[in-house]
Amino acid sequence: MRDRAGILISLAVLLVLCAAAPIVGEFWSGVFARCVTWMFLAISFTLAYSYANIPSVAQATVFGAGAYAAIWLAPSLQGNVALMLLAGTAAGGLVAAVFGLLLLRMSHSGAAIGAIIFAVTGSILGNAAVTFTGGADGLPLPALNFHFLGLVITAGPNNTMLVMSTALLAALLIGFWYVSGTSTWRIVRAVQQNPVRAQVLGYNAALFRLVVFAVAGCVAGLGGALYALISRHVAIDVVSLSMSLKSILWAAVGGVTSVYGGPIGVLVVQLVSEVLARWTVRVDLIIGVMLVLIALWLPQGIMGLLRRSERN
Amino acid sequence: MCLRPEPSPLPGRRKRFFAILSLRNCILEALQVTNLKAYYGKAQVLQGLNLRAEAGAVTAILGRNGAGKTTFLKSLMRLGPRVDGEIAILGKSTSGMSADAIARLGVAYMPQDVRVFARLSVLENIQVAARTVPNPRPLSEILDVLPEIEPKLEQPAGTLSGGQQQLVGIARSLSMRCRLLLMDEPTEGLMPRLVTQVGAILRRLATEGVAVVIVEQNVGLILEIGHAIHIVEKGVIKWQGTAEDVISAKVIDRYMGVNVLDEPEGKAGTL
Amino acid sequence: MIDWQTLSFQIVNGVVWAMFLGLIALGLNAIFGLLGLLNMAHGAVYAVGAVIAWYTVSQLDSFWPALVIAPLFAAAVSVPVYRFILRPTIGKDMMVGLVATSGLLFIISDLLLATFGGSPRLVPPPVSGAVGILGFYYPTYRLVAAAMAVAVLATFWAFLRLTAIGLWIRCVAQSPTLAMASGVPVERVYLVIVVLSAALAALAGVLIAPMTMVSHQMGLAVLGPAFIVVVVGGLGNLAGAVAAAVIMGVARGVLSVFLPPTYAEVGAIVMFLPLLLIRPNGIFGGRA
Amino acid sequence: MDNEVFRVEGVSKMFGAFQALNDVSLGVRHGEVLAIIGPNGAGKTTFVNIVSGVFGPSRGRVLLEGADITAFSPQRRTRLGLSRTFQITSLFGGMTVAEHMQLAVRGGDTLGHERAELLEEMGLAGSAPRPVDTLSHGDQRILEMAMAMATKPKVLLLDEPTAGMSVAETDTMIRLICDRLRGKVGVIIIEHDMSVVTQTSDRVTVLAAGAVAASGSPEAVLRDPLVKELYLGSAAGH
Amino acid sequence: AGTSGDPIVIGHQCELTGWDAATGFWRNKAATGLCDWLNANGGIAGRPIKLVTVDTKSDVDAGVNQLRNLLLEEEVDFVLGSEISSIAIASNKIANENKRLYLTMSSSEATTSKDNAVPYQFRLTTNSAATAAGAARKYVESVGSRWVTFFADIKWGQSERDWWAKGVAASGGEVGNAIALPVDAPDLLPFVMQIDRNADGIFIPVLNALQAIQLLRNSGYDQKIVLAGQSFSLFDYRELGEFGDGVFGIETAPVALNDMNSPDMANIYKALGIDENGVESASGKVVGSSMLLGIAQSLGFLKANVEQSGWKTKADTAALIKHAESVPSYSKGPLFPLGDVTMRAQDHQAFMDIYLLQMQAGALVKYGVAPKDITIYDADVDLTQG
Ligand SMILES: Nc1ncnc2c1ncn2[C@@H]1O[C@H](COP(=O)(O)OP(=O)(O)OP(=O)(O)O)[C@@H](O)[C@H]1O
Ligand SMILES: Nc1ncnc2c1ncn2[C@@H]1O[C@H](COP(=O)(O)OP(=O)(O)OP(=O)(O)O)[C@@H](O)[C@H]1O
Ligand SMILES: [Mg+2]
Ligand SMILES: [Mg+2]
Repeated sequence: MRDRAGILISLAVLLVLCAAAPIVGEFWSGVFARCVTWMFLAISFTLAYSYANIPSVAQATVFGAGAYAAIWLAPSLQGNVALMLLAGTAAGGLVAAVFGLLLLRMSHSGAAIGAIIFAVTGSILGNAAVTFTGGADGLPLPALNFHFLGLVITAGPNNTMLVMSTALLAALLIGFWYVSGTSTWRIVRAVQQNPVRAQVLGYNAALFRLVVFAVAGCVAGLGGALYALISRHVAIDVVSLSMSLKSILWAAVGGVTSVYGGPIGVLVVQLVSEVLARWTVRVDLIIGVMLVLIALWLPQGIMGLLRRSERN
Repeated sequence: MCLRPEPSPLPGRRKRFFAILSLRNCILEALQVTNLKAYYGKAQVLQGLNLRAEAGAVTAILGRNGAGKTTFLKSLMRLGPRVDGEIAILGKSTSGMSADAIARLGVAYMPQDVRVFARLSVLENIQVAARTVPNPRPLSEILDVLPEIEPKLEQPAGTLSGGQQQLVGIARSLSMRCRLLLMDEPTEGLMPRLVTQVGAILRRLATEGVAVVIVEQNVGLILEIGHAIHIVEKGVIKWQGTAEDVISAKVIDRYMGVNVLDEPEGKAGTL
Repeated sequence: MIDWQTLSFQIVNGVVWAMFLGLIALGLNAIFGLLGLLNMAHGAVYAVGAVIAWYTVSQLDSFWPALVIAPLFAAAVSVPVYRFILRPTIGKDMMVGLVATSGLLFIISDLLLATFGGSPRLVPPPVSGAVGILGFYYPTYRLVAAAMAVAVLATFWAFLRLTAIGLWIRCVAQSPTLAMASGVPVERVYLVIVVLSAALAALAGVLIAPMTMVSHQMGLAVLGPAFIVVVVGGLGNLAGAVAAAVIMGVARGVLSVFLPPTYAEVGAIVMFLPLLLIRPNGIFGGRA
Repeated sequence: MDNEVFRVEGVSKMFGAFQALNDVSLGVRHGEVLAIIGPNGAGKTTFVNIVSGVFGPSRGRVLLEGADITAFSPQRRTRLGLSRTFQITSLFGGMTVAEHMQLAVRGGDTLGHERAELLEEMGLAGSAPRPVDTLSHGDQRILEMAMAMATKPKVLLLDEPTAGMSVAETDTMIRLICDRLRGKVGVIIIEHDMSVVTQTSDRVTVLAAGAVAASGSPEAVLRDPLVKELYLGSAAGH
Repeated sequence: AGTSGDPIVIGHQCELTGWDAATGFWRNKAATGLCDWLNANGGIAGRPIKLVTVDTKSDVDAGVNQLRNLLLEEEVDFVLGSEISSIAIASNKIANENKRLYLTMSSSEATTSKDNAVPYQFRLTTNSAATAAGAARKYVESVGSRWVTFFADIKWGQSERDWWAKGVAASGGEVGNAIALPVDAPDLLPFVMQIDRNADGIFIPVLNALQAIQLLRNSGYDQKIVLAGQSFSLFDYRELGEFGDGVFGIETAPVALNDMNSPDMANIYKALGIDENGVESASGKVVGSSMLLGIAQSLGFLKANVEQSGWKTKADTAALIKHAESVPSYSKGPLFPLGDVTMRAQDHQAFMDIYLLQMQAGALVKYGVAPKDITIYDADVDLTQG
């Protein structure tokens, strides 16, 4: 069940981003870099929704956990980016594991609501606990000498960070591509389809779902840590429900049945908004129309288009 | 109880009786299907199927698994497959009609896959259908013929046993007081005693003037209650005739791949 | 030392506000339960209702016509929206509906900003004054509006009980195919529900307008609580949603007597987590 | 009773106030086929669900090879050699027949040829690459059976394996049970088709209203007047 | 007077949409109108001004991104910054890195204090600390000494609460209890009901102030109400109707011209199509005068410093800042219509008279003035050293 076209297209898109960055200038490469961090978030939602069977409306909260973890720990890690990313990943995985333990025991819609509760709670508390989170104003990334595997790097929306996060994303996607062809992944899909049946075949359905959800959390956490490094500022908005909804829209526009859809969804929505913003303030209106059209004509998202052309 | 039924068409006298009784019942030909083709995506499942069913008779359809029996009934209701061909129900062409409109023409359909509304109580399952027609069959009448469901009326249908759900499905179809009854394997999973009982119900419905179209695997039951028997293979009617013809022509042997009738303990033998 | 007066006020207010939340949840519930559609635009319709209330007051100098105008307007608009946007998403993955209704949310919110503007507005309560109950004074309008909400809820409940529609809604939600096979006019059920849901959301907007601030973004904040009570109460279960809303309102009030408001707010929501665990089908649904 | 691979003792199950099973005890020997028959709603599927761990009993114990597995999760039971099929087919939508078989043989592809053989024998070989939702009802049931067999069970619970199957497929099923299961593993088969019962089973237990009403050889049980009245109905006496 | 030469490009990071679109409306109107007016009146240093406005959508991510757009793509010379503190705090550092002058519109004192103050940022509008320091004294004097704060439980509300408490305490008053309003709470009544009825005055830094006032009055609270600084730009005061009578606000400018005695303001009103009562003819809305003043003074600051420091290109901005740090005050004039403005070099914060407004008989009128000297608080940074 490896989706060769999917991985090739998403890798090609990432490659194009990196190749284009030096040409299109600093602003756009910054835009790309931030988009790449959101791609982690979109992928994380797809994993949670399509493979752990948890419609997690709290992925941005997990993303935020990664971002805050990176910022909080940056001084004690002395700007070691690899460790910061690891911290973000671990924080995301941990938060997701805790959420997952509860969400797994709920019905499908129950889990969605459980996730909303987590997200709302996170944002109310995050807003109130200004000392820890900086509240709505947020926390800046401390000014440190950042280094990654011995290389000195500058945090911020620059080409280095773009290349680094793209490389990480590409590695993640290739890893996923590899895993999606293994027999273990077949079990994941089976559990997702019909957990009771899978159990009766001897598989621990709950465990599989929990692990997938925690991995999705790790992905979001990693994205969050990268976001912190690229934006150099994390505010509680990043943790908000509306950010989660955004990530769901990205995933859905790209195609929620394919992990490779997320990155494309992010790019399409964000770049269209970015370009539209130059012409009009009614960006939301146009994006709204675009979403409606996508729902009507590309119900499987952009990846569905690919699959359709493949079949013909 | 005789094993060999009388699969004779309705006697002329009774025909006239129904004609007098109600104008609506005067259409004898309840179902006329010509050159029916059905497709799932690109896969063609029905390859130009012709069939007619009369009011007052039990029209039975037999066939191996995957022959297209379910697809045929779904096509009649225009539920699921893409359909091509002529379908006239109670003298009316159904092209362009939606399934619910067809149902309200006086067609009751019991599907094979989803039989009940799982989270509705048994009573509600029956009422759902009853409330779509102007003149539903009263509950008491249904409980008279299917007393098994009475103690379960308030239970969510999804928690019933497989056989009980089957009965609820039958009860729901009955409640509509239809003129064309389409049943997809109504006795699947029923205990032998109930199989007989359901057979009797269907036969009684036929005598009341309903056109019964039944898809079955239980050959014995069909031989007992079927007036006209059709055998479907690979999406077309391969054979048709009466129950006597079935036995004399050894069609089961020929078309269904196994000889059941010679074997006293075969499927037919349970009846 | 518990301040009984505050406590009883909080409880009364929690119950009253729950009626409005219930009204909002009602349409959301029906659409979610029936079409499997997480209607993100529901809150926006509610905002439209409130905005219409404001315009009605400023143009006609009277609040009451809004109670008719807003639901009618929402109902009228919802018909083409259903035909061309919602209908095609039914039966597809939940995400498709989510994308479509999010699109609608963006469109409606942005149109509101473009026409109504970004400044919040006030609708003065059409009934002023306060009534003394249990030792405190309570705004009369809230009681009047709550009574109206209860009347609407009861009417809707009766409508569902007494007509076949109620039964049909529940059966269509479970299997549209079997419902059609049973002769249920599925398309019409869908349309009726979408129209009613929009009308009720707009009505809720009108009723709540004098108690809150009318702004182009007011619909966003109600979505979360509304979804929570819908699911906790049980999909397709009207009484459950109202009950969950009451629980939430009362819990928030009671907790706020003992905790700082922010923690009371959090507590009132987090409290539902265990409920979702032991009663996955809602308060009145089956146990796990 | 010494070589019983499987036994339940005093199992009861309440659904609210409704007693679906009442103190049921029975066992299966290695290689034996035990048929459970009984009226609709007698509690047969409930029994299978309790045995396979889908839900727990209100009272009683489930023993596999003498070990108490009452508290074990379904997956653990399967791993220990207790497999089942579902009365209402329960498959993984969107996945192919071949994938289903791969899932059923846990832990890799070593059993490749055996699996192919099984599919061949069950007439599903040609359908291997097809998504299961495009299979006909009968084929889906055969697949259920094939999957259960592929888990290499010591005890196999078949819940109405021939329901909805045509006579030819029923025949295949009977042959499968007789040739591949009987004498090799312990089988509990739930059936309403008496021809299947008489052709496959060594012993028959009748469950009525949640309790064991009769037990014995197929011939004896089917001749039992109580069984005739409750279950077979008037048509039985031919 | 005409203009000639290359235009000076001014970027405007503005809340055109999103939750803060209400104030964004006025900043956008002011920036557009005043740039046109400047262009018609000789521009800056004789050069025309080109205004590039971007929409932050009231969202940090989008706002920061749009700032980068202004800096990197549009290559603007100066930036009029966002009003939202989170956007402003994240943006000023980026502007600083890019060595572009950022005139913040945020009224959060944090923007110019220790961790956030940067050399390339100036603030030509007042902030919470200054308004609280100035206004609290006035209100304690005229209203009473017992206060209650009803605040939004977010960063902004919390800091308003703290500054108010400080200001009240400094003036011999006391803030009894402070009621937190959780974010997004739809119904304010339960929180309003917790307010102590024995207080003399209620200070309300909440975003839904309209609703809060209506509920307070409906629930029989007849205390004096003071809105947080610049709240009257968030909504049209006339919405309050009779509920509004007596409500106080703290602004940097009154609304009606006859409260200002400023021909310069009259000119600005005229240029923007606003009548003497502060109502914009085109939309019928009441002007957000503090927003307008903030933009005007920022442009005035630019004009003065560009012209005085001989600024030609971006490369001269550092010199412009050095120069600006040497200018202690800007005197009343076309773009400083309400009076002299003091610029504190240490934190680049301007101080100006604070107008205490009150709604009386359906109009928003001047109640008093807190002269700029009493609004000055201690700076905790010194940018002139860096
Ligand atoms: N949704 C579908 N998509 C593709 N093919 C399908 C679909 N449903 C059924 N088929 C195929 O159509 C053929 C006919 O199926 P159908 O269900 O009509 O058979 P049937 O005669 O009812 O069999 P059974 O006795 O097992 O119920 C089968 O080959 C089946 O695989
Ligand atoms: N969740 C439940 N709640 C209430 N009653 C239930 C529940 N599940 C099953 N029952 C009842 O328990 C009884 C036994 O059901 P079960 O499915 O075990 O019957 P069965 O013997 O398998 O019948 P069949 O032959 O029809 O499949 C039935 O009367 C059924 O209504
Ligand atoms: Mg079939
Ligand atoms: Mg059963």
